[in-house]
This record gives sequence, structure tokens and C-alpha cells, in this order.
Amino acid sequence: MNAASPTQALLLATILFATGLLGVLARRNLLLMLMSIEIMLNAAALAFIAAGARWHAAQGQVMFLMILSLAAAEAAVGLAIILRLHAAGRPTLDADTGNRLKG
Amino acid sequence: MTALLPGLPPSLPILGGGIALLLLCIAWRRSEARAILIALATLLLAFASLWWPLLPWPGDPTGMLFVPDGWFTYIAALILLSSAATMIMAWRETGTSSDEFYLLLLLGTLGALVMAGSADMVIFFLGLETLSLSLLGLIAWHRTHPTADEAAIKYLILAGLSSAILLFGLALSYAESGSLRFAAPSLDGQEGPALPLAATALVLTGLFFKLSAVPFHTWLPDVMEGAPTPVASFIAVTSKIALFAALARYFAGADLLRPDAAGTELAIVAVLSMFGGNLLALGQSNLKRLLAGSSIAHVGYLLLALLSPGPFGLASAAVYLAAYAAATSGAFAALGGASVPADIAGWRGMFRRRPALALAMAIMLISLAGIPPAIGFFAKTYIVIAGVSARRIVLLVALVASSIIGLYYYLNVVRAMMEPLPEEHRAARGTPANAGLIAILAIVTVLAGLFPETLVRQTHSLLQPTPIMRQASLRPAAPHDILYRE
Amino acid sequence: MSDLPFILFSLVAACAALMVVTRAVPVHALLYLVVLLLSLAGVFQALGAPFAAMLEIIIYAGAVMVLFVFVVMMLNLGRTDRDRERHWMAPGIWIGPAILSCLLLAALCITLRAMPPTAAPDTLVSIGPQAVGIMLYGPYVLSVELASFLLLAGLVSAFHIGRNIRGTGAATGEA
Amino acid sequence: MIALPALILLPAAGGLAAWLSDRDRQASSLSWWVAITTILLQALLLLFITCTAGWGHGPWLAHFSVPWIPALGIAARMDMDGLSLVMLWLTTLLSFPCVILSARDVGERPGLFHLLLLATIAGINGVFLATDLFLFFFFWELMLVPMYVLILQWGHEDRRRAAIKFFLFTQGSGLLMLVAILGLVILHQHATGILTFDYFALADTPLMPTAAMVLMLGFFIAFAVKLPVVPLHVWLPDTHTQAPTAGSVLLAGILLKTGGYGLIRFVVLLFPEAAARFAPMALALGVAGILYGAWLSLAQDDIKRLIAYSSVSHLGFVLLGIFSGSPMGMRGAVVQMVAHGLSTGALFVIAGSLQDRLHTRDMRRMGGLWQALPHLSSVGLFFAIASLGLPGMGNFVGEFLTLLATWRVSPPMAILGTAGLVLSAVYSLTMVGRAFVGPPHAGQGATHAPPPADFGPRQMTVLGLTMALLLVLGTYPQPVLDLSLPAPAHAAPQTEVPRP
Amino acid sequence: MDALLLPLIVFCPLLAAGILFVSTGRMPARPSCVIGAGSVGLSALLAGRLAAGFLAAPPPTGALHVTLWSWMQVEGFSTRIAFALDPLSLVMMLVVTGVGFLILLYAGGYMHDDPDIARFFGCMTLFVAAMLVLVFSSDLLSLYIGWEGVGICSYLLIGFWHTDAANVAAARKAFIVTRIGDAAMLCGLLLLATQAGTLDIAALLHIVATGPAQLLPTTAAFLLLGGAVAKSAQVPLQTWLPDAMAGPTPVSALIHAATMVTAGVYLIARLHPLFMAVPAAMTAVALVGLVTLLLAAGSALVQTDIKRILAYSTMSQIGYMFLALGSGAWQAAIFHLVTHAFFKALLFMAAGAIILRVHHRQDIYQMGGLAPAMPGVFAAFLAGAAALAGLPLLTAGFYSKEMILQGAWHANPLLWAGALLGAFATAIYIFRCVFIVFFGTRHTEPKGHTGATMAIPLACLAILALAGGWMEMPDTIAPVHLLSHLLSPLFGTPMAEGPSWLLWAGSLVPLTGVGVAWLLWRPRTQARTTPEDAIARLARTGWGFDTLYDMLFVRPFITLGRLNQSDICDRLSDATAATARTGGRMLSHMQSGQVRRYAGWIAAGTVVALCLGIRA
Repeated sequence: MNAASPTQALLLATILFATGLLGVLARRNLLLMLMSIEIMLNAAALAFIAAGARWHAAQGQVMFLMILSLAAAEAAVGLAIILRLHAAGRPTLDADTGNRLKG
Repeated sequence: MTALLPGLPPSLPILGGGIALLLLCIAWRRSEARAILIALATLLLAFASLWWPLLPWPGDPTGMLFVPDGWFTYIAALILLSSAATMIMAWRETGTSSDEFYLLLLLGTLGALVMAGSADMVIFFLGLETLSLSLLGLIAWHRTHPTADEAAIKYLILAGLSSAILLFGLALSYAESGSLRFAAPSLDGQEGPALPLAATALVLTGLFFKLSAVPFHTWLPDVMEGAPTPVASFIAVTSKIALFAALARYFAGADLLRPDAAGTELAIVAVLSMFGGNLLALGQSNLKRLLAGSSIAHVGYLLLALLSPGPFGLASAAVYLAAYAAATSGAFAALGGASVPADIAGWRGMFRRRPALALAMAIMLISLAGIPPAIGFFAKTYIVIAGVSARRIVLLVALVASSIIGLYYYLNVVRAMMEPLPEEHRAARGTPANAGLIAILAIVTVLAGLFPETLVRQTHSLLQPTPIMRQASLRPAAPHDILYRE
Repeated sequence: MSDLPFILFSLVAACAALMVVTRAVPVHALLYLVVLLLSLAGVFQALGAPFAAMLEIIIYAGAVMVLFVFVVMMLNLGRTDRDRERHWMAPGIWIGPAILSCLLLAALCITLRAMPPTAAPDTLVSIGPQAVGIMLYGPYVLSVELASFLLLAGLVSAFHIGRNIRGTGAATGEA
Repeated sequence: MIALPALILLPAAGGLAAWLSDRDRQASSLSWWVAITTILLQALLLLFITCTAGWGHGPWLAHFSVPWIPALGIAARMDMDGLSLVMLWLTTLLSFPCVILSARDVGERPGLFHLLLLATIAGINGVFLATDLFLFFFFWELMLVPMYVLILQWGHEDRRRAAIKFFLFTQGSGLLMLVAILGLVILHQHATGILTFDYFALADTPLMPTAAMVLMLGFFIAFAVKLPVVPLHVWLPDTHTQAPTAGSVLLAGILLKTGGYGLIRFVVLLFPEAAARFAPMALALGVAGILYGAWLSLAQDDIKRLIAYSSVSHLGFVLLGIFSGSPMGMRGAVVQMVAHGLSTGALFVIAGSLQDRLHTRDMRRMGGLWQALPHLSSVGLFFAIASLGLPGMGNFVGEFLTLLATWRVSPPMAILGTAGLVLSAVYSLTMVGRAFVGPPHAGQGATHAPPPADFGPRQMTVLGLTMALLLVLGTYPQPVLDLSLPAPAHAAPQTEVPRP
Repeated sequence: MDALLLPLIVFCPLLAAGILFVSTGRMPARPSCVIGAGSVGLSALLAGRLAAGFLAAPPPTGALHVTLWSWMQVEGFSTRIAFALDPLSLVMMLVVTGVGFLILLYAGGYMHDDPDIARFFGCMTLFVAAMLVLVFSSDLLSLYIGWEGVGICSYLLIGFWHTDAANVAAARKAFIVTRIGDAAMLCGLLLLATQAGTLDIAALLHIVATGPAQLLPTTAAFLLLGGAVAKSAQVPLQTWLPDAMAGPTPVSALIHAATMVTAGVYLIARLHPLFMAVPAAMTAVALVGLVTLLLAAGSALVQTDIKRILAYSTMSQIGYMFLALGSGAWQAAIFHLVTHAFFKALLFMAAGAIILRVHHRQDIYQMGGLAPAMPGVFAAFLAGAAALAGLPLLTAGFYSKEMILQGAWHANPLLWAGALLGAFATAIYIFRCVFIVFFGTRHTEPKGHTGATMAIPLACLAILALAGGWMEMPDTIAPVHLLSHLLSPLFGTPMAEGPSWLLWAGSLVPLTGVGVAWLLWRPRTQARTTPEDAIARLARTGWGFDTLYDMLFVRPFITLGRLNQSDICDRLSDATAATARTGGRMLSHMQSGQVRRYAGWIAAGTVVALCLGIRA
């Protein structure tokens, strides 16, 4: 079996996805949570490309483009919010403490 | 041109045009009044265009990116109306430089419409994320509110997480079937159904997150509390309507009565949502959080309708969506118009201070609780008809039991409003536009409850989302079909 | 097509991802993220998606990561932040997330193994920019339009949020 | 007959008028007069309906129907038979003490009070008339809302808990009934292909025994909560205790009767076989209610609670009668409902007056009231005696007939029910002994407050008429007996009932 | 004419009751008396007129039937408010109206300074009306109206002086204890109505006589006996009667001596074919009577309260009547009922006159030596006592008691022996009372004098108590059988008389009793006391029945009720609510505000859904 098969790529995507999830769940730093989400998005993108390769179709890459634009936009907004948080009193970017919205 | 824009409903370009126009206006000179006028006019135009489509809908979604069928038309009408309600609520409530607010609202509405009408994963995904990103801006609108940032970052991270999960699910689905059609994988003729089911599970996570079904609901109370009131209304109403429409579309061809994993998961989530939402609201003293819990519970009821195929299933869901939209919008409008803290203590004695407002709020809550004569009563009855018709006994029991919990907290608010207040002070009034909105919604809620025939007839015939065939992919997958290879 | 680059890039990507998740210093994590993205570009290339690989490098590893670097720099993190980060990453905190991730991984792996064979032969064909472009500006032209709205939404949101940073910062500073 | 919806619209409109007439604060008693006028008009209207009803043209006396939600087969359909007529008269008659005695002295916002009172009455009238199941359920739920507000706004110290409990219990069980109604509708649709909520059409639904049982239970629980049947009675003592006097009268006098009415009209007549199979259980529940209610009634210190538990006991007889499976028992149950409405309603008026005068409901702080309030006490004594089932009063007729009907089915149950009569004597006389007679309570003499006012001519006239009604019912119950048998569900009135 | 007269007899007191109740508090004392006594007097006159007509020309069917209206008519059961006048009800009617009138007349004097006199007369006239309904009804269910009606009047009158908690408690006890019997009776009625389909007495008895022997008569007879036992204060439901003396003395005279308490006797006599069909029931009736008469006589021996002595005596005498009923000596029972009404009413009224004069004291040891002070009352009391003791030849009680002894002898000599023992004790206790009250040292100075309204009834009743027995005499003395003859259409001819030594025994035993009483309680220098041993104490408390019932039934019932005052079902619903609230708190806890935890929930939900998908 060809090692570079789409199935193997999907496996890699899964591993990356799980790792990203691990990061989101385990890290307390908002910045690193954001990075972990980027990993997960990349994993999804990889999965699309692999699927496209599996079906020999270009739609996987179309979707990749869309994910890319989402990732860019989300990173922009997310980082803006992080900066605002940082400026407005949560300099540690700790996700666990300082929450007012709860209960 | 028509070949390039398969199935595009005319309301979408109208919204797009409106957005562009608004952008230009903002670039030219900022003015809140002009912004809201343009936005409302856009919505109105889009609304009108629902009845005069440029392109006739052939009834077959094959090869189309959008499915402008009856279901879409109805949902789009609800989305546009509730967006308009949100805008009226937001008028003079959102502080300075608020014309961008309307821009974002229009963008969100566009996303919602796209989502409700999409037949393709790409389109759906884009709609979803457009809505999501504009919501981010809306949630974080008030720079002075210390909770706005928190709400926004929570929404950002959780929405990102759920988007990733959704995307991964879509990718798996694509990998499995080679089709980007936005429909639940059919399980017929498959050897091992595990992969499609796993893909569905992941997709459902993404949808449930946005719908805030238990256990994916945790963000909703926090975000709604942190967001400006009109935005909370937008999240609770417009966004949910669109997502529910998409969910219904996703499962349009599937047999949900079959005890496979997707049906089971939906049923479990429905039960959890009913109880979870109501129990969550039970312990809340903040009205926004309470309404968040209530909206979670209503998702559960809607899922019951979705899970009850048959002549009443989605028709009842459609009626319920309308009832829910009217009542929830009304409740938020009242919240916004009251100019008091949004906790129960702040609403005490409201019947003495602002009797009309309190009455309207009471009507909305009664409708949400499903008590006659408000429309919520009929809508809930209709959903129960659907459930009974499909013999969803467990779900019905859950509905009854959780509704009783629901009654408690809705009435608790009504009770608080009736309590006498030691000192008689009059609260500031909201804008006349908001007052008018509240009045209209209250009247509609009661009148529709007394005479639901029109609504029923509207929804009775139209409303099955057209199933999207999975195999009707844009490009059938076969080696010889690869047109362009390097 | 050679298997070796694919395997190599895959390994690097997996390791880099793990490093990103476990670094105490954000800049280190960021650098590993860039490594991850680059190796992913390699994987894309190996999968026959050169256009995607290029975009990954240019836009992702380039533009998006620059944003991150910019923010990390603005945050002005120091030794105390690193120590705090270490403290946050006590072993106990990893148990729950690790279990969940492993379960997810296991479940997905099981399903992937059950993936039915496709009608297509198990060979890889390269789908270049041309094919993608035709697809993009053919049937999916609407999605491009929509993507522009998506970006507009992101832009407006980010603009609105970002516009006020200094103001609020100053406000807190004064207070 | 257009007069049937008028029976619902008239109180509603009158209530609105009363509310509007209270806008200016000067004439606060104006709304009271409006309310009285409304009730009088309602009585006249009912008299008119009684006179012009289609006597002799079959069991159904009047009919009204317009489509409401035709898409779902829902119509605003009302039919009146003898049973409905009796219950409507009971409602109308009891509205008088409600308004004339209790609502007169309501503190603030009398207009709203009258609006809610009349709205409740409108809802109750609707319940007694509706023969479209959806319409019935609509009214069934609708009558609760104003009642809830009444309790909440004008109730006593623990009113919040009581009001919400009342609402949750009745509404929650109502939801079960809704599911049962819809189940029946859907089964009917499956069998015949017609979607309809029409009572007469649904009565002909062919049902499997199990399905019939399940649906019957859905209805039964809703009505059992309302009636109330032990152990679903728990809302009742709290609610009665905390409700304002008019609310208690309305609750005890009429609202509970909707449960009995529903049991007859919907449980027994729609599901005769299932009801017959369920009868032993229901009889046992009835007896349990009689004994348990009486027992707890005896243990109470709060006079309103005592009366409330006595209601539980009395309405156990209604359950016995309804499920005895014979027309006799059903007639007895109806008489018992009417008599209980009159006697317990009056007792609540008295208890409410006591609370107004003494600012307590605790019988440990009463005693010897006869000296200060001879009229009130003698009236109280009369109704206490009526409620213990003295022959010659309406209560006895009801109890005797239900017991007789029960004896035919199950002598042991009837014997246990009869034992309840002994207990009813015990608690009634205990109440009299603790509140009205005996040495005056020590605390009363100490306070230098002016002696509480006794019942005046207004109260005595209304209560005297109530007494007279009870006596007439006890000695000449035949008109009620003749009317009270419900019309069979299968004998639908084909068209408009011809005028005689 | 007669058909109109019969309801009119009931209606007169009923109307008076209505007027008196409505006018309570506004009508002065004298008109109240006039209306109260007058209405009953009018009834008595009408009754006399009716009786005369009846005796002169008895209706061919043996009874005069008047149907007033149909009460309830439903499927398979109908009942009417219907009156019938036959010899038995004729006798009862005369007793009720006649004695009732005399007592009301007396009450006019006795109660004249009570502020609530209108209420008193209202209750009294209502009682007379109810009693007449009881007597006249030809339908068991309308009889039950009267049956319960007299019960409630008894309740109202025992508790007439309601400011005293003891009176109220006594009234309640009286009503509740009799209500237990009433419930049994109601069961009996239900059984009869179910089995026979009617409660019309004539039809019912016809069915019993002709119908197939089955369970019906046995059970029904015992159930009805339960009602009779309670109403007539027989063992084991006798405990209420002594306490009932808390009411005004005229009440005790009318209700708790002359009329209401004999309703049980009347009921059994009225339904005698039913009881005759069940030998076991007859035995039970006789035994109940015997036991009661002995126990009550024993209690009466040691009482110190004059009214309680008379109350126990009443129980004892009704025990005689039950004994007679159980022996099948129906005429004897009715005869004794009549004479007992005379002499016991007399005794009570005389006692009332004494009590009024000695400052409302009722303890016989605080009286003493009253004979010179009130000779008229003494004479009346003596006449009553003699009749009660059954002193031979002169007194009415002698003849009726003789007849009962004869009947008992025929039924079972053991019964006779017991009855004779009772007669002995009767003579002792009543003359103990006479000797202590009227002879010896005077402990309390009487005041005032006994007015005419009280004296006239006393005189009338004294004459009746002595001469009333002459309407029926043993053949040995004189063959007079007026009453038996009158009643014979109903009960058949009375049984033949026994050997003549029975008469001698019956005559000598009371005389011996008087002698014993004289020996024990004749006027002496040292204080006369009652023995204070354990048996005496037990007897004084009515043989401990009260304590027993209290421990067995009342206390557990009340205690458990108190424990459950807040309703265990209520707690269950509260628990449900608490569960919901806990659930809400748990969900709020889930809402910790930490975004990582939220992400965890999402991930967990996803994983669970995935696992579901794989398993499926």
C-alpha cells in the first residue's frame, strides 16, 4: 500500500486534530488556545485536501481556501480581542480566572 | 449567468447590495439614522423579494448551491423579520459609531440566509462563519462593558473549536462519499456505517454548538449576558432559526425514526436540552441568562418536532419557530426597553412602574411557557401533535416534565413583576421605536394565539425542506472525470 | 511519487503539533506552529495539491503567523509569564484533556480503518492551480463572493474591536 | 345557539369593563357594581338559555359551532346538555357570594381583581361548554392564569409558593391531558383518515384496550389533580389557604368541579371500557381520598386548611360516584359536586371573613366567637353541619347516592366511604368547637381593638339564600338529578337544535 | 283531612323552629316560649285529634299513608318523603307531642332568664319536628332524616351553654358516638336498598317475609342494630349519654330520657319482622340490653351527680326495653318506652327543679334534707322514683317492668334472672338518691320557689307516672290490655303470661331494694358516703369504657394525624421541587465561566456521539 495515500493523510489529520483538541482543553493561555485551534483548523484543511486527493477532485482545495480565509479572519478578530483583554485588565491571558460571566 | 448562480434566491444579492451600500455610506459620512434606514430598507426589500423571486424554483436541487424552496422562503422571512426587530431594538441603544453595528447585523443576516438556503457544504460553511464572525464583532460591541471581551473571547474560542470539529466532520463526510452536498449521509448499501455516522456526529457537534443544545450549550448564557441586548436577541432568535433550518435541511432525506446513531443522538440531545435548558434557567436570577436557558430548552422542543417526521413534524417546527421568534424578540425588546438591570430584582414591581411594558413582557413569557391565549400555547400543542403522531413517547414525556419546570421560572418573573415595590419610582423609557416593536410583537403573539389558522395554513402545505441527494455531486467522482491534471 | 517526503513531513508535523501544545513560552510555540505549517505544506505537496501547499506557506505560515508574532511581541511577555505558564501546565491538568483526545483519536482511527474503498484507483494525481481555479470560478464562484463577505465580517469585527484597544488601555491606565 | 359563546364573552367583557371603570381612583366601588351587573346579566342569560333550550329534542340542549383552525380540524364547538347546565348554574350562583361578599372588601386595585375574577369565570364557563377537545383544553388552561394572578396578588402570607404550586400542578397535569387528547386525535386520524378534535367524532374512535387505557389515564390524571384525588391533592391545601377569599370560593366551589365534570364527560364517556377496567383502582383512590382528607382535616390548626382537606374528603365521594359505573352514581356525584360547591364555598366565605376580622386563620387563637359574632358563627355552624352530610341537606343526597351506587359494585368500598362520614362529623364539629364555641380565646380579650363586626344584612342574605339552596337540594334534588346525567357522547346533535 | 293533619303535626314545630332561628337575638323571652311551647302544644292537640279519629275508625289497611313528595328517583332506586300512621307511630306520636309539650312548658319556666332562649326553643322545636319525622316516616331513608336530625338537635342542645368547653366536648362526643352507629345503620340501609331495591318499610318487610333466606336479613339486622345501639346508648356505644347531661335539664328530660334515646327501640320494633327472621340478632339485642342494664345500674349506684344517676338509669331502662325486644316481647318494650318516658321525664324535671333551687349544684351530697323545703318537688320525684323502681301496683313502671320480666322468662330464664337483679339495683340506686337528697341534714339552703310553668308539667307527669300503667295490666291483677290490643295488628297477640310467682318475685324485689337503700343511706348523724374501692371507681367512670376508647382509637388517631399534619404527600412534591432545584444548581455549576471547561463539555459530547456512532 502506498504510504502517501489519502487514508494515511487522513490519519495524520486525525492525529493533528486530536493534538489540537488536547491543546484547547489543556492550555490556560488564551493565545495558546487560539494556536491550538489553528492546529485543528489545519487538521480539517488537511483532511479536505486528502479527501480531495482521494476522489481526485479539486473541491477539497476549494474548501481549503475557504478554511484559510476563515482562519485568517478568525485569527485577526481573535488576536484583536486578546489584545483588548490584555489591555483591559487581564494581562495574564488566563482563561480560567477572572471570569465574570458564570453561574 | 443563471448557470453560474444556481438557485440563488434574490434576497441574497439584495442583502449583498445593501451591505455594499452601507459600507459606502459609512465611508462617506457616519450617521446612525441613515445606517438603520438603509439596513431596514434592505431587509424590507429582501423580504419582499421572497414573494417575487426572479428565478422560478424548479423543485429539484440537483446541481444547485441553494435550495430556494418553500422551507427556505419561510425561514428567510422569519430571519429577515427578526433581524429587523433586532435593528429596531438596537436603535439608539448601541452607543456611538453604531452604523457598523447595522453593517454587522446585515452581514450576520446574510450569513443566516445563506446557511438556511445552502445545499452545499462550502456555501453552508461560509454562511455559518459569516454569521459567526459578525456575531463576534457584535458581542464585543460595548467597549466599556467589562464583560463584553470575556463573552467575545469565549465565543471565539468555542466557536473556533466547534467550527473545527464541524469542518473535520464535513471533511470525513467528503472523504467517504466524494460529495460536498450538504445532507446527512445515507446509510443504505454501506458495508460499515461507522464512518458516515462518525462524520454526522462531528457535523452535529458543530450544528448543536451554534444551536446551543445541551451539552454544547455552555457558552450561550455567558455570551448572552455579556453581549448587548439586541445582540443577545439576534443570537437567540435569528442565528438559531437559521441553524435549525440548516439542521432540518441536513436531515431532510434521512429517516430519523430509524434507531441509528444520528437519530439516537438527536433524541438524546433533545431530551438533555429540554431538561438542561429549563433546569439551567431555573437557577438564574439574571433575565438574559434565564432567557438563554429558555432558548436552550426550546431547541429541545424543536428537535422533538424535527424528530417527528410525518405531516406535522416540520410544519409544527415552523409554527414553533415563529412563535419562539416573536416571543423571544419581544422579551429581549422589553428587556432592552426597560432600562433597568436585567435581573429579576430589577424587574420587581414592574407592573406598577411600567404597566404596559410589564404586560407585554408577561405576554411574551406566557407565550414562551406555552400558556393560552398566546401563540406559544398553540405552537407547543402543535409540536405535541407531531410528537404524538410519530409516537415519540420518551421525548413527549420529557417535554411535559421539563415544561413544568419551565412554567416555574417564567411565572417567577411574572410574579416578581407583580410584587409591590416599596418606593414608587418611574424608570426611564425606551425609544418609541422599541416601544412600538414591543407592542406589535405582543399583539401578534396574542392574536396569532387566538387565530392561528393563517399561520397553520402557511406552514401546512409548504414545508418540507427539499431533500438534497448526496450523489448529485457537482462532479461525479471517477478517474476519467478528472478534467485537469498536470 | 515518493513516500519518503510524506512520511517525513508527517512525522515532523505531528511532533511539531505536540511541541506547540506543550511549550511554555509562546514564542517557542509559535515557532513550532510555523514548523508545523511548513511541514503541512510538504504534506499537501505530497498529496498532489501544490497550490494548497503554496498558499499554506504564503498566507498561513506567512501572513497569519506574522499576526501572531506581532501580538506576542505586543504582549511583552517575560520570565514571570514563562514560570506561570509552567505552573499552569502541572501534570494533573493534562489527564482529562488527554483522555478525551485519545478517545477521539481512537474513535476516529477506528472509523478511518473502516473507510470503504473508493472507485478511484489508489494513485495520487496532482490537482494544480488551474483545476482549482476553474472549480473556484466555475461552479463555486458564489462561494468566492460569500468568502468576501466572510472576510468583510471579520474585517469589520476586528476593526471595531481593535479600534478601541488604546482607548480602553488608556482608561485602565488612568484608573 | 349564539347564547353559548355569549356566556363566555359576557363575563370577559364585563371584567374588562370593571377594570376600565376603575381607572379613576375616586369611584373604586364602581367596578364592583359593574361586576355585579355582569353576574346578574350572566344569570339572566343562563335563564334565557335554560328557557329556550331544546328540551325534549334529545339529550343535548343547545349547540354552537364555528370553524376555528380548520387546517387541523379544530372548531369552536360548544354543546350543552343537562350536566353542563347544572354546572353552569352552579358557577353562576356561586359567583354571587364571590363578588358580593368577598370582592367587596378587596384592598387595592379592585378593578383588576374583578377582571381576573370574571375572566376565571369565563374560562370555567368555557370548560363546561366546549365539545371540541382543543377548545376545551384552551379554556382549561386559560382559566388558570387569572386564578394564578388572583392568588399571587391578593393572597395571604405564603402566596408565592401556593400560587406557583397551584399552577405547576394543574398546568403540568394539563400537559399530560394534552398529550392524551392528541393521542386520541392521532389515533382517530389513523383509523379514519380525518383529523378532528370534535368530541363526538372522537368518541367513535376504535381503540385497542391498551391504548384506550393509556389515553384514559392521561385524562384521568389531569382531572384527578383538579378534583383532587389523593395523592395528587397536595396543591390544594396550600392554594386554598393562601388564596384570597373570593379565590378560595371560586376554587373550592367551581374550579374543582371542572375536574369532576371532566372525569364524567371525558374519562368515562370517551373511554367507557377503559374506565370500567380502571374503576376498582379509582374507587380505591376515592375511598383513600375520603379517609385521608378527613384524617388530615382533623389534624389541622389552620381553619382554611381544615376546610381544604375536607374538600379532598368530600370530592372522594365524587370519584366514587363517577366510577361506580352506574348512572345513579354519576347523578350522585353531580349532586355532591353542587352541594359541596355551595357548602364549602360558604365555609370559605366564613373563614375568609374570620381572617379579615381576626387577622389569623389559626384555630388555636380563636374560640368562643359566637359571643362576638353570633351571626357569623351560626352560619358557620350551619355549613359545618351541611358539610358533615346531615340528611336533608344536599351533601347527604350526593353522598348517599354515590355510596349506594358504590355498594352495588363493591360493598367494602362503600363501608369505608361510610366511615368517612363519621370522620366528617369529627372534623366538622371539631372546627365548630375550636372556632365558634367554647370559652373565648385568652388573647382576644386582651387586645383593646374594637370588637369585630358581625355579618350584616348583605352577608346574611346571600348566605341565607345559599342555605336555602342547600336545603332545597337536600329535600328536593329531583330536578338536579334529572338533569345531571350526561348526554352520551355518541348521540351528537346533528345540527342546530330546533327551538321548541 | 287526616292526610293533611299528619304533615301538619310535623310542620307546626318546624315552622316554629324556623321563626325562632330567624329571629334569634331579637325576640324577647316570652314570645319565644309561647311560640316554642305553643307550637308543640298545637301539635299535641292535632295529634290527639288524629289519634281519636284513628282509634275511632282505624283505616282498613291498618295504617294511614301520606306521601308528601318523591325525594330521589334514579335508576333502580326511588325513595319518597312519606309518612304513615299506624298504632306504633300513634303511640310514639302521642308520647313525643304530649311529653314534649309538657317538657317545653316546663322549659319555659326553667330557661326564662337565659338570653339565648329563642335559640333554645328553636332547637327544641326542631327536635320535636325531627323526632316526629323519625316516627312517622314510612320510608327508612326519610326516617334517617329524622334519625340524624334528632342527633344534630341533641348536639346543639347538649352544647347549648357553649362557653363551657366541657359542654362543647360532651356535645361533640354525643354526636360522634351516635354517628358511628348511624354510619352502621346507613350501611344497613345501603345493603337493603341494594338487595331489595327499596327502602319503603312495608315493601321491605314484605320482601324479608317472602323473599328467599339469604345473607341480607342477617347483615342488615346487625347493621341496623348498630344504629339502634348508638342512638339508645347501649353497650358498647353508651359512653356519650352520661356526658350529655351537660345540656339544660329540659333537654335531658326530652331528648336523653323520653324520646330520642328510645329511637333505637322504636327502630327495632318498627322492623321487628326483619329481626325475627334473624335469631342471632334477637339474641344480640337481648344480650346488649341485659349487659347494659346491669352495667348502667351498677354505675348509677355509685354516682354522686343527680343527673348522671338519672342518665345511667336511662341507659339501664333502655336496656330493659332492648331485653324485651330481644325476647320478642314487643308490646312490653313499647309499653316500657311509654311509661319510662313519663317517669324519667318526671325525674329529670324534678331534678331540674331541685338544681335550679340549690344554685345549680348537682352533687347529691351537697343537697340533703330538701323534702320540707320543696314538698311538691319531693312528691313528684318520689312518684317518679317509685315508678322507676317499679314499686308494685301503684306505679306505671311496675306494670311495664312486669311485662318485660314475663317476656324474658319466656325467652330464657337467665335473662329473667338478670333483669330481676337489675330491678333490685334500680330500686337501690334511685332510693339512695331519694334518701340522700331529701332526707337528713341540709347542706345547701334552697332559694326561690318552683313556678307554675314548672309545677304543672311536674304534676301532670307525676299522675302519668303513677297511673299511666293502668292501660296494661297482668291478667292476675286485672285483664286490661289496651296497649297490647292497640299494637296487636302490628306485633300479633302478646305471649301468654308465666307462672304467678314471677309476679310475686317482680313485686318483692324492688321493695327489698328500697329496704336495702334505707338501711344504707337512711338519715344518720355521720356523713353518708359512697364506697371508694376500685370497683366503685371503675363503676363511677362508666366501667372504663371512655378510657379504653380513648386509648384504643382517639389518641392514636389524633397523634398520627398531628404527626402527619403537614401531609406526607406534600413533602413528596416538595422533594421533587428540591430535586429540580438541585439539578438547576448542578447545571449552574457546569456553567463555571471557564472556557476550557466549556470546551471540555463540547469535546466530551462529541466523543460520546462518536462512540455512539461507532457502536451502532
